[in-house]
Amino acid sequence: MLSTPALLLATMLFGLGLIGLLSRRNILYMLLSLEIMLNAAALAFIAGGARWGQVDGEIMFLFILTLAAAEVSVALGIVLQLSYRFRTLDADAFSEMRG
Amino acid sequence: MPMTLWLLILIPMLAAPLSWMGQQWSRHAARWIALGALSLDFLLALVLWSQGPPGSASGHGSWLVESQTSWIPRWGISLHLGLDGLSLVLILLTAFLGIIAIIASWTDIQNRVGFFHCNVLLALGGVIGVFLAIDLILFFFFWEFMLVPIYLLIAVWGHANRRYASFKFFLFTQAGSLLLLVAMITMAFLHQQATGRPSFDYADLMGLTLTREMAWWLALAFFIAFVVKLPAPPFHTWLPDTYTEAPTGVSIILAGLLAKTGAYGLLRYTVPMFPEIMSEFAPFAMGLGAAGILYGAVLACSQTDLKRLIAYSSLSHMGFILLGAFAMTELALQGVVMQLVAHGLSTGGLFLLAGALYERFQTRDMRQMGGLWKVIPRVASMALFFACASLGLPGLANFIGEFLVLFGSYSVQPIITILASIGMVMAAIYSLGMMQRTFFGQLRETRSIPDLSNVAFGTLLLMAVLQVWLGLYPRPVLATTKPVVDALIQSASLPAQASHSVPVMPSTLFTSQANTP
Amino acid sequence: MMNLLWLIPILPLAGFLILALHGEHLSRRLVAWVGCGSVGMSACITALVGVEFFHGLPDRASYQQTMWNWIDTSEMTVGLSWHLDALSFLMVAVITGIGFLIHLYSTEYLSDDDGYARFFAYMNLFVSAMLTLVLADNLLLLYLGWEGVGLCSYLLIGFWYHKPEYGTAAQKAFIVTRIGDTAFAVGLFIIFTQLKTLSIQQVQTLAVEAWPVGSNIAMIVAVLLLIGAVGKSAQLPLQVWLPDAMAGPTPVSALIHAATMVTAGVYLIARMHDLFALAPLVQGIVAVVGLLTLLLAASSALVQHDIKRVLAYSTMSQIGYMFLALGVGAWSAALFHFLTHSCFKALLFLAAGSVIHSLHHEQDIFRMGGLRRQLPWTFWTFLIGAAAMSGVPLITAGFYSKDWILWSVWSSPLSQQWMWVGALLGAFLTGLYSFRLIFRVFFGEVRTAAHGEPGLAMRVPLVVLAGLSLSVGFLEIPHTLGGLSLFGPYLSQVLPTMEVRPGMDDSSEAFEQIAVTCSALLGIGLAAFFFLPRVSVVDRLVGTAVGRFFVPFWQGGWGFDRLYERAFIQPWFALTRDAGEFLDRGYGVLVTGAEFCHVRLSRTQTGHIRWYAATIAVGTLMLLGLFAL
Amino acid sequence: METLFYIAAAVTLLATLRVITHVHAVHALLYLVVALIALSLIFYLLGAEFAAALEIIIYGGAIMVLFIFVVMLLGPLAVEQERTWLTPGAWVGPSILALVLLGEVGYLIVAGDLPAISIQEPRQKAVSIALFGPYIIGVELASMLLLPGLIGAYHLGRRLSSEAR
Repeated sequence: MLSTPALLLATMLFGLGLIGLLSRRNILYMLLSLEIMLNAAALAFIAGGARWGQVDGEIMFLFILTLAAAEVSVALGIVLQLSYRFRTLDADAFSEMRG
Repeated sequence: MPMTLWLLILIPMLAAPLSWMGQQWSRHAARWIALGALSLDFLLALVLWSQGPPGSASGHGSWLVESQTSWIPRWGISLHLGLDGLSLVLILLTAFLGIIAIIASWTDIQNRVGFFHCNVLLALGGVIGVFLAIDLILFFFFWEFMLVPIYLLIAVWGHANRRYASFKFFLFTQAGSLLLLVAMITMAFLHQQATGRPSFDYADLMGLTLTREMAWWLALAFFIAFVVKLPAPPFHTWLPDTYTEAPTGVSIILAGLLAKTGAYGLLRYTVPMFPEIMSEFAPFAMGLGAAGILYGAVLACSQTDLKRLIAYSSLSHMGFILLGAFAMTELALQGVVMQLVAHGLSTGGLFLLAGALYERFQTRDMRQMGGLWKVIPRVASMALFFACASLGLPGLANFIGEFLVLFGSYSVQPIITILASIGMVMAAIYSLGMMQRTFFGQLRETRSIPDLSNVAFGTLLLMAVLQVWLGLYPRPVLATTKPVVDALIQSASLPAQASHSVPVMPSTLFTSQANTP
Repeated sequence: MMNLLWLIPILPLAGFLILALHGEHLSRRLVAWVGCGSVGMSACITALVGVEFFHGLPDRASYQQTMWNWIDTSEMTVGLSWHLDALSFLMVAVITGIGFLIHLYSTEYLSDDDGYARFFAYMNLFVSAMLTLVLADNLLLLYLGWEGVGLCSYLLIGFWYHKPEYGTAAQKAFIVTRIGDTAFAVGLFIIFTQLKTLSIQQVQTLAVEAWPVGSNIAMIVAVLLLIGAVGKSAQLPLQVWLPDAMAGPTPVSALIHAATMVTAGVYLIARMHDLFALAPLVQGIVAVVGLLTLLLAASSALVQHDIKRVLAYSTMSQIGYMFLALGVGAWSAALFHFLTHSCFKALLFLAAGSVIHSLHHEQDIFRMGGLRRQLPWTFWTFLIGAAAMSGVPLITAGFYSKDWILWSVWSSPLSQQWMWVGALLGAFLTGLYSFRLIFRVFFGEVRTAAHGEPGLAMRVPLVVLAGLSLSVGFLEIPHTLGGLSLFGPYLSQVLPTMEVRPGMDDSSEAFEQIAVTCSALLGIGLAAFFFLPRVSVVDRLVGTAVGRFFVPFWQGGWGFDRLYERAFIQPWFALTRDAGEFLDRGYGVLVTGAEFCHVRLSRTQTGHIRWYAATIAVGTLMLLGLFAL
Repeated sequence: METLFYIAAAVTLLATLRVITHVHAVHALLYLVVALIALSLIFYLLGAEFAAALEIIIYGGAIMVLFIFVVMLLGPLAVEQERTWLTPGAWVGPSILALVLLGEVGYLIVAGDLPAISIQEPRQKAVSIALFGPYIIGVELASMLLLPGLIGAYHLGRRLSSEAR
């Protein structure tokens, strides 16, 4: 069965995404890393679905897809706003919400 | 017939957005809509009052009118409303004081009129819901529902220090609500433990058997949650700020109605649900009541701000309610109900007058007033009347309430009752001090100031007539609530249906789900 | 006729309602008509009821009428019910009769006052409340009247509200009496808890059955009722409010603070006589309180400057006599003195009012003098009043009533000899201060010019009351002087007759009467010696060391005001001044704590998105670690 | 078949690694597209052929196109990178990885050893039935999520244009 290596792959992808998210300062890259992590999660679901022969994994994938679509559209809008206002994509430059 | 109960709640709630929209049509449309809705409610309640057989003896769970619809059956939650004498009297009071509050706001509120009345109607709808709901979750829904509009009413239309006051109000009442929620859910779980079916229904939970320790904690939570709203020391510190900073109409609602929801909760839930605990707890609660009477009176004497004085006097009056509710004698409980109504009328009248003075002088500081009887005799004479009501002059409704409470409490706790009676002297000191500083003495004002308008005067006169009527002929109220009072006493005298036979251990509270059908 | 009883208290109430709601729009004439008319009609109905009452006297000692059930619960049923018997009829007659005369007097006395309608409204309300008090069938209704008259007293003392000190006096009166009222209320709680009823008749019968003589419960209840009575009747130690209460218009002082309200305490004790009989110790306290007040007030009256304060202290003193009589069990004598006192004290106040009226509100007797010729009507009526108060023998009513009291004190098994001596001293002092007033005000040189005698509306009440002050005494003539006893038998339907101590015969009664007569005449004579000559002997007396100590002491009413100021009022003000919300400070600690945490925790909110992401990751790792472990 | 999986997994990992390490946005995006395509192959191998198709169409197509648009809109910020975009070296990495994938797909088609076919067509039907059966609330929630996404994107984008003017 492929599910175990698939789950391993998902973990690795997720880790890579996390590394990207934490290490990159460019907000665009952070979004890309998020996409990677979402995909990793989706892969885990698909693998799980395949392992048990259930359709739920695929359905979860569909939901993740929808989520990603919504997330990306809003997030990219925010990125545009930020770049317009601050003239930079450096995530560390935005700290307006500091407590 | 059961639908009328929903109508009572829905009329103000549905009129609320209407009155918001009404603002666009004309300045007064919002006010008229609100007034119409509340009058309709009042009439409806009157009809119920005239139909209901108040004399018929009824225990708990037998209501004059009842309406039950399934809502979330899996968790034992239903849309369950019930009307008995107590809630009927309080609903009448709610609609009446609501009308008064809207009249009081007629000239007072000039900005965002529609939104104001929308909030008032929502809050009153919530209050009526609280008085009607006998499913705990539904009760909690209304309990929380009324808070938000009230918060907005204070925060948007209040006086200078409104933000502080509204926050304080919200935090205190929310903390109380939290306790209530936890206790309710615990009870529902315990019900599931005992019968295999969770239930939030009043009648079901009444019959619940509890271990002593568990019952203590639950009773304490129910007690504190309602006492915060009542309020009594040491949970009262939100009261003076809130009452003072709120606009006139809202002060009337706060003192006249919101405080009553606390008292209603004590009478409806705390006392009958935990009769054994409450009988042990009674001396403490009555002591708290007496402390509230004295503490409020002493502080009322030291105020220079007119509304603050009234607020503390209100605290003092609420002490009688606590005192009476835990005395658990027929007289004391009858007195509590009477005091609920009477305090609504007297404090409402005083707040109305304080509002009238503020409108004329832009101040609530009594040091800047004096000798006003000469310029505004109508305000002054009405203030005299309500000051007398507030100090418990016989022949007025407050007297009946306070004296019945004291008569009823004396046989249970003589010392505490005597201490509470000292509050009568203090009431005289602060009431007359208020009259002296405001209306008697040297006149400072030289401008000519308009006296009360005919509408305002008529309103106050109506309240005064009600005070006298109930003070000399309290039978309508007493007879309506008699079955409720009888049932309360019965529940207190029966030691909770042989409670210790099947104890539910608290340790198994959150674990076992196995016996779910 | 009897069923018109309810109209007696209701008519003045109706008058009050008309005047209070619509008084400002009525003409003065109409106001006067309504104000006097309502009380007058009450008086007429009282007369009608009286006729029937006396007709049915032998078989029907009382009459009950219930308007409706006031409080109606299964535990407590209290009706708005009237109860007419000999005692209450006496009170009603005095209240409506003298009340009407004083109302009539007021129509002229206050004719140029702004608050004309307000005044009559309050007065009508007072009469209504007072009638409720005396006609009440149960203690709760009595309490209604009790508080009602207190309120009216407050309102009328502070009638001229623009003067702050009047307002203070009014508040003082209300609050001090309220202290008594509260004790009274607690007494009611105990009575109800013990006996399950508040009806006066039932309470008395049940108390006699349930409580043995001298039992603790009876004593406690009696003491509490006594405190209530003491507050209302301005007796020790709650007497301080009455002299200040003279701030009100003079008719008010006449009606409320002389004739009617201040005697409510006497009425209460007489009403509850069975209860007091169960507590002999408390009854003794009643006598002692009366005696002390009598002496305190009489000595204070000697040195006052304000004509009305003199009369106020004299009122306290005379009520002291009544308490003394009650204390020794001479119930009827106390009420007889109440009757005569109402007449002559109302007369004295009204005559004093007439003086004040003609002198443009001058009340200091040291600025008066020689008014005898300028105000003959006033002089003669005042003289009759003063004579009656001093107890000038044979012709005045005061003599008969005071003599009866002193004889009772002399002969009662409950009294002690020193009480009688004290009372005798009081009689002497009464003569002294009464005629000090007469000689200061009406004799000597003219100091302030009067602007003429009052009109008819003021003169008629003066004359009628003067006639009564001379004549009512003949209702009860001691048998040493002929023996006509109407009053005693009349009241004996309600109140027990006093038993005379063994060994009392006519000769001792005659001796006692001569002693009383002599002491009164001695007082009058001394007054003439002191105050009639131009160069006063008194000034020299006052100048001595003894005088320098006693005069200020007496002027301040034996220093009670100062004592209370120090002991209660200043601590109270200190308490209320500093009474911040100390409970709120407890919540302040919570708030400070929350702020402390807020400042520190909000540092974690760096605003950097990568920081948040990292903390989420770390949190997740920790959770996973937890599961792994 | 397992070999195919491991190759695709290696491609995915390599491409992902490049995504997070690359300095140029467009390059990174290209690598991400490759990674997504590789992932869709893995989905296919796991028997979720519908998911694989969606992965390419929506993820690799629609979402990545959005990214590209944004990078283009961010022009001024990316202008100094523009020149380096077009260097042929940039294409080498993604191209190689893509070719590997192409080879795999070609092998799958040629070899005819298609695991998805063995899992018969009712699978898709089952997904649909489950989706609109027990998961109907999830579908509703997803639609509710998409609506604010739409509004948010519209709002944020419009503000930019109006302010830019």
